[in-house]
Amino acid sequence: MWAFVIRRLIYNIPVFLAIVLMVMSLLRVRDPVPGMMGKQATAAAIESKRHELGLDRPFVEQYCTLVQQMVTLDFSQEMWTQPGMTVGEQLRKSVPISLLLTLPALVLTSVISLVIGMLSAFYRGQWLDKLLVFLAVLGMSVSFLVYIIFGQYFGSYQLGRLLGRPVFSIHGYEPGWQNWCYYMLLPVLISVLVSMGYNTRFYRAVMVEETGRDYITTAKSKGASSSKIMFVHMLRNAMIPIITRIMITLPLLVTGSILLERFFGIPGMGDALLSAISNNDFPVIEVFSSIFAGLFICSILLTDVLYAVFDPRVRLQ
Amino acid sequence: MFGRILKSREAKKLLRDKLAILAMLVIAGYLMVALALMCHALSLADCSQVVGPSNVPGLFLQEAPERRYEIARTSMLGRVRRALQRSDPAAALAEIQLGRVRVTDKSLAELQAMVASAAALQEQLQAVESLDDDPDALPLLESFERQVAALAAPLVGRDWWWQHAALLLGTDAQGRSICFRAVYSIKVAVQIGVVTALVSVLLGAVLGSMAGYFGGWIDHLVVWLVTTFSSIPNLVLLVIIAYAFTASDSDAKDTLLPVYLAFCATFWIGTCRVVRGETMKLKQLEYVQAAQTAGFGSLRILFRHVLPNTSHLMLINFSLLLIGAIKSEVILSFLGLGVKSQPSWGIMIRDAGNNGDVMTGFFWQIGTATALMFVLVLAFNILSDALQDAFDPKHL
Amino acid sequence: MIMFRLPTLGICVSGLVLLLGCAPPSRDHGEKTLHLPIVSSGPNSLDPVMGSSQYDSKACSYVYQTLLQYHYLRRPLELKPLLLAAMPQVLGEGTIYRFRLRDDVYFHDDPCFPEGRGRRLVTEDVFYSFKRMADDRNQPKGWWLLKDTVVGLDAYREQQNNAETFDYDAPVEGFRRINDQEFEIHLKQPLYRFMYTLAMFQTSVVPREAVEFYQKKFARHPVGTGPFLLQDWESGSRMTFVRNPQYWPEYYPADPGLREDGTEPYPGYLEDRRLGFYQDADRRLPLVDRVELGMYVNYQPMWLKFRNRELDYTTVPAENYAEAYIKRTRKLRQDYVQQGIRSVPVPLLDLMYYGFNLEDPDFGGYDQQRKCLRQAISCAIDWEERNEVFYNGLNLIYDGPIPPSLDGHPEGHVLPAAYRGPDLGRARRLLARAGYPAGKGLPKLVYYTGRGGRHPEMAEMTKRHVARIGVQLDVRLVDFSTLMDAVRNKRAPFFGFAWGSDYPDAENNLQLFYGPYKSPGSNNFNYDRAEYNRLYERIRVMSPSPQRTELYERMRDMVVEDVPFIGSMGRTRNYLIHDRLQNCKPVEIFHNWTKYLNVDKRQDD
Amino acid sequence: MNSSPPLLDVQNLSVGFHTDRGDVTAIEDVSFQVRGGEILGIVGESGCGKSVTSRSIMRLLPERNSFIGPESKILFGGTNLAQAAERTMRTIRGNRIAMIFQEPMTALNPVFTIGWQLDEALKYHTTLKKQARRQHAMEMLRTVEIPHPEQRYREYPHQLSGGMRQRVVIALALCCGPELLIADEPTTALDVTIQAQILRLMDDLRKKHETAVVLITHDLGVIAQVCDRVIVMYAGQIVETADVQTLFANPQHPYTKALLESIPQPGPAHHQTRLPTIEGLVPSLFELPSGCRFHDRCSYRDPQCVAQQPQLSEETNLRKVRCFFPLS
Repeated sequence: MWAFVIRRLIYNIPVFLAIVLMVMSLLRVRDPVPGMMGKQATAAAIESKRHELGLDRPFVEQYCTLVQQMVTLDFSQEMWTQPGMTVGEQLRKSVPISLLLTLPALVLTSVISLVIGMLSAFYRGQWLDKLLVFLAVLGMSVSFLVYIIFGQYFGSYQLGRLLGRPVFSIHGYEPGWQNWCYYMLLPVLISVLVSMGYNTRFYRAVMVEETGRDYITTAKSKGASSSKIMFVHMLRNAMIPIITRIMITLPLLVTGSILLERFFGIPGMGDALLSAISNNDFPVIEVFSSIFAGLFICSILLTDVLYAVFDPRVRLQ
Repeated sequence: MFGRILKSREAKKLLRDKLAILAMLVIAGYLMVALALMCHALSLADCSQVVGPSNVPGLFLQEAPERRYEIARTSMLGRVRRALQRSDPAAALAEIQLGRVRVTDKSLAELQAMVASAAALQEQLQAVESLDDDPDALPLLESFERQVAALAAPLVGRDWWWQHAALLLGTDAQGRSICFRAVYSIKVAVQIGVVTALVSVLLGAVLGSMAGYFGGWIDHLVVWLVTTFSSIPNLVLLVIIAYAFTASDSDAKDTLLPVYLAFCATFWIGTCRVVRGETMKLKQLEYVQAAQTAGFGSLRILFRHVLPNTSHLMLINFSLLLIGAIKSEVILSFLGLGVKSQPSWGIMIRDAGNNGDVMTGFFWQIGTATALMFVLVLAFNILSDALQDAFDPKHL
Repeated sequence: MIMFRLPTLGICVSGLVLLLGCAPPSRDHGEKTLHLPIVSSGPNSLDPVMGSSQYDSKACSYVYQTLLQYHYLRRPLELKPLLLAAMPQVLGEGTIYRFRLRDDVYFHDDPCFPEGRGRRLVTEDVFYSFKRMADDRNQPKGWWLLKDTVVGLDAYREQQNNAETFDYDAPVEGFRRINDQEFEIHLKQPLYRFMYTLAMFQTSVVPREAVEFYQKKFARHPVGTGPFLLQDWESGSRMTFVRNPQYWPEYYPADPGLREDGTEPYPGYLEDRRLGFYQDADRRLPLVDRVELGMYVNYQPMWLKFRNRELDYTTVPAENYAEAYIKRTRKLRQDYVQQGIRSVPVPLLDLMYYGFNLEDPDFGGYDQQRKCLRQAISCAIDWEERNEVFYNGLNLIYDGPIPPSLDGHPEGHVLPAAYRGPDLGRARRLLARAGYPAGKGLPKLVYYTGRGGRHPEMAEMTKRHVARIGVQLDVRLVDFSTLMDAVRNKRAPFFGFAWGSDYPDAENNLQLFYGPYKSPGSNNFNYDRAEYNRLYERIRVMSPSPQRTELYERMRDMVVEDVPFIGSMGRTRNYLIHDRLQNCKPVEIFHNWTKYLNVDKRQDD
Repeated sequence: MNSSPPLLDVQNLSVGFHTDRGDVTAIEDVSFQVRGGEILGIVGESGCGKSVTSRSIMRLLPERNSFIGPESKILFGGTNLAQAAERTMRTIRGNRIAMIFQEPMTALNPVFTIGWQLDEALKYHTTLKKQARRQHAMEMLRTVEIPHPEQRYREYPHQLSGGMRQRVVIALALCCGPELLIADEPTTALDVTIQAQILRLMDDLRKKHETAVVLITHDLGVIAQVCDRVIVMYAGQIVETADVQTLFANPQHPYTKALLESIPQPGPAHHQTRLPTIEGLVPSLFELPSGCRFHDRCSYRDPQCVAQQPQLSEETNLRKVRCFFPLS
């Protein structure tokens, strides 16, 4: 297996290099320096700034430097818009916060929509199934933005007024486990709600696919109960599409949280990235997207490894 | 190709699904509207024209007295009054136009008198503590409204219809017609959706089928591209591309190009993957191998035999990508990177969010945009479901 | 069915538990805590020389202090000493300023000092802080404040920036040390605005030890003399400040009492008394233990939090005006009043305008034809509608570049000679005189404006306004950096901007049209008239007087006639204040007033 | 033959399906009995309702789109399986009635080991301890003649050959010692050599355990090899039933006769002539012909056959035929 992992990692090196290249060249389309310098800057000051930021060096050289930094996991570059703060510090601050938002969202989404998907598959063709599918399609057809705007208004503001005490934070974030519920639960729920439609339908389809298989009949003829069949036989068999799904949802969750973090004032990765983009903070954009990409590559790799764990037929080579 | 599709078993299956038919009708309706808009049935100017006071509720609903006062004050009275103070009042009066409503055709002196008496009423109203809580002030308010209304020339014929259509769903904070803007957004949405979905599907299908058919280094290259592009989270890539191409000065003009670019760059991946898989399956089939042994050129086989047989996948992906494009447009526009100087649903939702419409309980703008988008996306969702069902051999 | 009961039940129960378990964390721990908002993503740096925006100013004012400050309660604004023992003595016909520092001011305790104990403030610190503004390596945004002001400083800057290292020990001719507490600054000319400069946060005093100890990190490790210490900073979302336990003895302004003749010592004194602004008179500052400064990019959350009593005050976004106020009477709604919310309108020294690039081949220039063209466009712009639609009609529209309450502001806000719109008839005539009847033959006017906030909507309105006389506007919505870039490179023929006065003197606005300050300087219009430049050089060195006001008016009228800009609109910012917050008299020109604020713990739920 | 009460007594079994195009009846009025130790063969072309019959005995048809007629009875040891609660069915399935499926490749769950799958059945129906269950399962594997059971026990289905897998399926079916074994085309998917082995194995096991077997197949050769009694089904109905020798010697229904004729016979005599086939196709359940369901393919057709439906004759208990003009 290790040989497989290493081979895959080597295979992904050009992918990673290309991503860094792509992000970098996209960022070099325009010059960020004059905007950063404020109203009174002189041309000479702009030039010296450009020199200080290393933007006047040849592109290849900049590229090599960045790749070298990424490979050595050296995040000590200074942020452009937050003097005195390195990209690494920003990462250390925002990554755990993002994870606190996205991981519970991922777990909740997967569990809930899997259960609903199974329920729907089990009652396939009956009113419950039709209702659930209909709701899922309805849910999918509303913009994410609308969920957030209304979620914040009704979920935190109106609900708080209704109960006479704040239930969910409207905006802001405070570290600490005891505060998680107050600050994170609502964004997590919104995120769950948004991705529920897609996931439910997907899991339903997966489960429906499995219900038609012969081994189900075998299991039934052995005297297995429906729940045993559902949760032991079918679930285990459906694991591959489910894992794939969850892994594919991972980066989606990161991006989904951009808007959530922005709206709810949660200083996570998405928020940091968005501010970096609007402030031309290139080091942050470059490092963050490279890290996203790296994570994605790893998650794909992990998917393959998990396949082998869950399906004895899959052999890593 | 389409004729064959129509006669196929799948098409028949699809046509049996009443919901799918309904969805197709809805989509066709939207497309017709978009087409009509491209033929300038409703111009951009109509959408940016002030047709009434700001935040007027739709369906001609009556508001609370305070709001009624505000609507009456800002609609005609203020404009006429200011016009009368200008260097050339007659000319200034002639300029006033609220949608199709113009100032009534009276002499300057008469108008002055009318404004004066309305102003007197306004002063009386001004003295009332709260119009909402004071029922005695209502008659006063009503006569004020009447006087203000008298400043406008009555509408007849087409103008009447036009003005009522404009006010059907109320106005936004600038007093522009929500109805017109939302309808105009259909064009933008359809344009973005169709262009990006079409380009992405074609790009994805061509690359995918080539990769699947030829294998070898082409396959490696395409797979590598796919991995590369899918390794950056969708929205991040979207934002970076839109950002890079939006504000570079030469492209800063009003163009959807950055949006197209950003969407196409991220959307082709899914189609490519699916088509590649399907092509690899098709390649093993007898008829393709027969064509190969018959000595047909590779490209000919690819484009005549393989690609058309992935058309169902392309169709399904097309409708899925269309949904994706429409929904992503909203998010990009919200972030200020999407559509610029045209109305779009994203812009409307953004405006509603920025303007605090939601907080003040004025849901007409966000509601209209969401509803129109919802119906279109729902229709596409149902259609793509139906398509998937129809092309699923296991389905009864 | 049974099979699903367990998981579903589990989810329901855990959901309920979570929901009930949700409680806002209590952070106050019996301390007096302020919860204040900033309507932006906040400052990027807490190094005062790097700052320029009012948000930088707000944040820096907690930690750093300037030599002078404004009197908190008195209006019109009045300067008074902060780090100084007394107001500076002005000698030598206004060119020599003599200062004496307080001898009880200590820097924050910080590891950068020996044994971590804050050192006493001395003369060298002031000179060092001023010299930092000359050091290009610090990317100072406030150099223009000292440029061409102090004897020898410009030459020092030139010399040191070109040298290998910037030598802070090298002497500057204009900085004369007398002893640890006393010094003089010699100016090239008797610049009246120098006093205001000393109250601007860019000139805050920083200790050299901290800068050298933290180097680049200094931007995030502020060490100053201010009433608060930075405890925690989540970029873009929150800053927490705590009381500086070693804060030097500064006291809340004393109650002056009525004058002997029974009149107010300053306008609004009785109102201030009524509002209880003097109940903490003479108390040691600061009055609270903690300040939580939240940053809000979107209005909705800030507004909702204020409504939930989670913020002590908020500014009222124009969009929410109608929710809080009855627009008709401009009074706060009854339910707000009953909740003890107080409304304070704060007029800003504000100039919102459209600017032309006078070096543009089509729209620039000073000949009659071009002037008519710009005048025509000016007459087409409907400020009233913009005010009504975007600002609930609360803003003040005035002619000329001088904001209200300053010398040179026109009476009744109106200048008969101004080309104030909407006056379409006049606009069309002017356009015809410019040689473009109904806009025929006129190239598209390219308009640069910001992309954020409601700028896109405003741009659409502008487009509509000028379209009425046949001028085609080509709107370019760009981000701020591109906007700055386009203006500075003279690429933007027409652009939308706002200028907030740095200090309450019209000189600050008039310098915007001074020829030598052309792009990339502050003169974005590239307006360059010999006559105007001569007048500006004269008023620079004048102190307030009727003669100066007369010159202001002459300059103003020149600008109005040439139309390098179309203006103006001054904003009013409405503050809503919960009654638990005491001593709050909001003001926008200076920002160090958090130290005066107090909270009523009894009302603190 | 035997006067003891039958183990399984199916009376008037009708099963239908709900489909998009309305309800259809898949089998109609099927009655038969199985006694202990007996092998009953059910034969017919594909789509004639053999599998539906077997699955409705086990109640394995999907409940949401199938239904059993109200007058149907499936009596098994005194219980009417047609009406039994799902709970009751679970105690019977795998325990007292077991089933062997056609596709050994897919009938086993691919993600669990052979051992796990055997163990699962034992877990449901016995109170044996873990170690004992393992012993028993190993025993079963040995019984179905799987070499190296220790190793196979730990392996996954995909590591086994088709024949091996079918043996595992049989072991699975037999491991709880069922009274009735339903084998639905157990050998169709296998090579001829393996087929013979499997059939021999089943026959041995039946003798050893006294198990009754219902063997469903379309292969008359298989029937001839192992069955005691045969039911011939056509389009959802029983058309003929007899003991195996009688049927092969003297088919009475034209369909049975046609079926028998279509078996290739070894020997040089037949080399020249073409093998007879039955004209036409099995009718679709949606478009059943009027009268006798076989009439449009029958070479002995009579107007009566078109007009009227023949009933199953009540000749003796052991021999019945559904034809107006039975052959003799």
